[in-house]
Amino acid sequence: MLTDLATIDSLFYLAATVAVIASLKVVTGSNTVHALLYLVVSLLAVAVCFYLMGAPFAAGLEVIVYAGAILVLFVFAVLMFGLGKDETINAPKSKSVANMFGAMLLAFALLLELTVIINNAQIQQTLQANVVSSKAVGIMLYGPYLLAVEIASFLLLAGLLAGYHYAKPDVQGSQL
Amino acid sequence: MLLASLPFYPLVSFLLLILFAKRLSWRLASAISVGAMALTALVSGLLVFELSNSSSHFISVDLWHWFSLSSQQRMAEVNVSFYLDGLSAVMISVVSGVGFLIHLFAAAYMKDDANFSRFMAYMNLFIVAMLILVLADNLVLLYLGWEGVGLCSFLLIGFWYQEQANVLAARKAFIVTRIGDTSMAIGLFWLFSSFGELNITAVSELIRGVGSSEIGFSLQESTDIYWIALLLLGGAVGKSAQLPLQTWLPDAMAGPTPVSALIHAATMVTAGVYLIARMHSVFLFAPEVMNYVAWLGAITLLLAGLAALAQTDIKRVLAYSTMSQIGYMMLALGAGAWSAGVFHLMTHAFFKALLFLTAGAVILALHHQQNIFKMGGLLKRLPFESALFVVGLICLMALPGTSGFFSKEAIIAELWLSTTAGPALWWCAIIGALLTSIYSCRLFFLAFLGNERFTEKLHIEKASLMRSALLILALLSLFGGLISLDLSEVFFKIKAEELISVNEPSWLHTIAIATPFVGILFSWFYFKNYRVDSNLEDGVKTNLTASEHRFAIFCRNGLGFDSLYDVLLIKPYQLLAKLNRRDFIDQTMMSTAWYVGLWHDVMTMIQNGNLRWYLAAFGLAIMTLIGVSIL
Amino acid sequence: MTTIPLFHVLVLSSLLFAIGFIGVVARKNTLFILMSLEVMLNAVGVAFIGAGSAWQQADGQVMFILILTLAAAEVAVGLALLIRMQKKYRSLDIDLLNEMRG
Amino acid sequence: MMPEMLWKLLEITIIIALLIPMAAMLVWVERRVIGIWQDRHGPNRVGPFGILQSLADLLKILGKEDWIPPFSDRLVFILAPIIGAICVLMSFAVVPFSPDIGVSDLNIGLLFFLAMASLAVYSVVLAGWASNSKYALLGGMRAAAQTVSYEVFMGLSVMGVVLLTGTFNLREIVLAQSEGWLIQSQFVGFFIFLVAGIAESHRLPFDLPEAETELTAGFHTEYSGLKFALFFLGEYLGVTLISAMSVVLFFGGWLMPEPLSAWLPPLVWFIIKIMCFVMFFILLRTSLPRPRFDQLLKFGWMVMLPLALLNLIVTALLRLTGVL
Repeated sequence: MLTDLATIDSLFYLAATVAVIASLKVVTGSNTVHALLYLVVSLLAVAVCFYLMGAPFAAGLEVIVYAGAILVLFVFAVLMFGLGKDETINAPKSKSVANMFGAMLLAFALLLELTVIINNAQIQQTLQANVVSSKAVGIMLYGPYLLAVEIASFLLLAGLLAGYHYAKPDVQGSQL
Repeated sequence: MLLASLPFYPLVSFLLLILFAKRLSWRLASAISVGAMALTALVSGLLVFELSNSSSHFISVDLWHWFSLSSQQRMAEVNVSFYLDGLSAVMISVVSGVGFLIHLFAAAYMKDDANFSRFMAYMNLFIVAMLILVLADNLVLLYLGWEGVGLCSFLLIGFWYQEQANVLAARKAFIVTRIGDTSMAIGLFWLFSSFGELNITAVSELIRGVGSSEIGFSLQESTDIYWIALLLLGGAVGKSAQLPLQTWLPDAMAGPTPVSALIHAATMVTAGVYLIARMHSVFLFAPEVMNYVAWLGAITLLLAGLAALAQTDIKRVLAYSTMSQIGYMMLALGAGAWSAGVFHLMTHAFFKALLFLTAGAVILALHHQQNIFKMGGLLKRLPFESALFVVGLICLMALPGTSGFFSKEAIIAELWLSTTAGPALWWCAIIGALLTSIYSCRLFFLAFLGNERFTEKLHIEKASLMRSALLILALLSLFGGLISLDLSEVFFKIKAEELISVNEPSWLHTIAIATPFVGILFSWFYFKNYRVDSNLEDGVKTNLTASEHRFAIFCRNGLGFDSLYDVLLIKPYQLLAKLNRRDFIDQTMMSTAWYVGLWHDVMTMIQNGNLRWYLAAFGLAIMTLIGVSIL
Repeated sequence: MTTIPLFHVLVLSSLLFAIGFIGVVARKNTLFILMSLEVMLNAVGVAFIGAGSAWQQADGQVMFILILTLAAAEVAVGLALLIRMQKKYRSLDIDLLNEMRG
Repeated sequence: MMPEMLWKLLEITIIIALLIPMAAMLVWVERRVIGIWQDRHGPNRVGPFGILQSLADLLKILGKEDWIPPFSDRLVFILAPIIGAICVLMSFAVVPFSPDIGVSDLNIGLLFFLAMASLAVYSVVLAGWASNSKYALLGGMRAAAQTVSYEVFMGLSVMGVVLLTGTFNLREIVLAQSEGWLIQSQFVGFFIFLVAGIAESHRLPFDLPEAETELTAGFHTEYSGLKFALFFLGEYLGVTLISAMSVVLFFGGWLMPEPLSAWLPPLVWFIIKIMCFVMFFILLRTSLPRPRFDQLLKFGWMVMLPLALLNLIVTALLRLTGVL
């Protein structure tokens, strides 16, 4: 079986690298659908990381909900409403790094600071492959986090209503 | 209790009219206001009757405790309480009686005005303030009424506030009278700090007591009294439009004519006379000030008469005439002829109100034409109004038998022998009377005789309401002199009059009676071209114009007082204000404004509506926060 | 047992977060901004799961589930708004939506 | 350690080697069965009973030009069929074929299956988009809407099974049915799962994304050659997968009641059960008309969702009260 320590570690780092590269491609890409695909790849890589970190349930959710539903929604919207079409018109004229320089500087500073903080915290823990069972998650969800679950459900309801309201065609308008 | 209720009828009417202003119909609004005035007049009549029948010579009522001026309990109390004696009885009968008639007239006169209710409400409020002024038993309450009438005067002069001239006139009246009021307020402070009392009766008794006693006043006290009297005189001068502060009154004629009649002829402007008469105890012990009062009155009398001679506006003639008649009253007061002054106040109220109201009727008939050079020949066209106007004028000129004759002769008679006046002032009064008759004749000739110099068709109002008011006033003017005023109980004499060795010359009375006739005779010939119907000559209308002589223009402009004040006061003040514009405090204020403006600009720049900018700022902020926490 | 230190997981999370941040700030296309937001949310999820795993607590996964619901709602509303925007402006340029400036 | 890994690799290879020909054979089986059902012969020329028909088809497809339309998005166009095939094949990793055979004994096997099913939609959607043709695009969009909708009910319907067995591990789910198949209590869940499964694998009557009467061939209109074969493979593997999952989840997997279980090895029983379901799918194709797209979605959200929720609630209640 694949219980070799080195294998798991290297798998994790591989997945992490894939995730980072794919995310970079998402951010820098100009083709909407390609970017979405890279995003899917990034999410899958993160899901692998989750699995390797001992959270298989979260990994499953990541793939099913994130990659399988939320991003499909993205793709669907892009296809149906032609959202991908205007990139060529409104994208920054120069695709050079200079265009993103300010943001990159900011992000780099942020990253540096975060790393320094995390480093200063002297975290000694290593991840444990012991699976945190989905049962424990469920007990948590319907125990101490019950209120949060209710709020999340309201949030989803709000999202549903808002999505319906904004996306429906104007009744009094000429379209439809 | 009847006394206490007196100011409340117009007050209630005022509140009703102000609250329901435009929702009231003309009929209802006039019924409320005129009804309230009728009630007031009735009640004051009852009160005067009661006073004359009662054994004591005053009625007083204490309504409620207002405040105490002294820190000790129940010391120098200022209460809302009313005090009615002979002097205030005269005043309330004038205020409520003439006020009622003018209300009656005004209800008809202002019928078509859009803000009729507001007008009547102000009029009622004025009556309230005037009654408080007159009935107050202490000087603080009197001052309240004093400022109240000033406020109403301001509101009513500026009643047609859409016209710039009216607003300016209202502002001028307010500011100029404010100077007098300030002086009066200082006088009140001084009075309180010297004598520790503001109740009129108490003050009077205190001063009389000390003054009549063997010891007399100390040097300090007599100086105090001198200054107090002078400061109070300042207040009176402001309110009554006497010499240095007279400039507001002619401009105040911009207000509606009933206002001119009520406030600027019959009642409010005589408040200064009332104040001096009321505080006569103080003045008696300041003979120098009495002398000033007399001279002030005399000079005002002459100058105003001179100015009236050159006016072209019918209401301004009457306004200067009012000024000069109040000069008479001041002269009387200064000469110690208290009763005569107050008597003249009353008769003057009658005939001046009549003159103003009649002039108003004429102006209305001529479609708001006020220039007498554009009138003429109205005797034939408006016989009723002309007759009433003549009645008013002969009273003003003091032809024998009229009310003006009685009061004016009473004044003139006392002048020669008065200790604070004398022959010089007597001659002033005679010359004043001469001037009065000359400008009266000029006015009459110009307006009512000669050829018609107006083109529009006359607008003849036959409102019985107006006419009945005018008729009653005319009767009062003619026969008001028969009312015998005995105010000797009110006015205090220092000591039994010494027999004056010098007897007055025998020709005095003859001259005094003859003077108006001399004036009329003079005018009859001098103003011939005003009088004769020049239409007949060649059938061509010769247009009469006012004299363009420099002196005439100088007189017409109020003897240059306005320009004098402009140079002396307004220009320097404006210069100072201009210089003071960028002083330290202003700069501080402006720097605050600049600072706020600066931040406004910065915030506007930040709020550029660009989402990515916001996000970047957000990220920068987080970065800074984390950076700070690391360091 | 693995020997992956939590530190590395948190660095991965920060890295993803920073990348997402770059995308949100630098991109003009609103669709890309939304996608970058997803990357950022995901980065937070990584941190939660990593911590939960390090301490063997289920709370991390609970938080991740909540983030998931948040993302779902956000995408629903965001995409609907995007469609509206496309209809109105014929473009997805976020800089066009600067009418609310001060 | 190494032999263990080698053995695993061998197992994976054998499974794939069996599955792909099986899927290929299904093409012949389907055509043949439909032919018989419709009172005609079907393919019967190549080999005995035409059994080599699939081989011939394969040769023909391999011999065709692998054309990539110049107006398409090349990368995505190539990627799309691969994604589809991989997703389905990956799903088989968690299917327990028999007590000993099965690639992975994953503790979230059921979730893995659902995850792969939801990823499979990318294949269709991306194919539709990359083709840059309106038929393909419409097919792709239909596939997206249909799959996302029915995925929800599929997930909800199997939750009843998870409730009763208490695990996501498919092997344990099978073992939990030794006392009795879950179809006894979960027939509603099974019905929903079956319908959702048909919709997920775009089989008739729910083949709206490739409805040939409306969209020519839907999302794979522009595809040809090997890539087309991959789609075909994916579809038939999908059918097999849904059948296998139905068997695993509701019909006891390799398990059989006492006397029957001894007659044949478990793997054979499992395959027989799968075959029954495949037959059922094929016959379904021949016998049902195709609904309109809006009817499909309406049916999903109006009927299936409440039904799935009701099933879940009732199961939970019965579980709580100890009936099940």
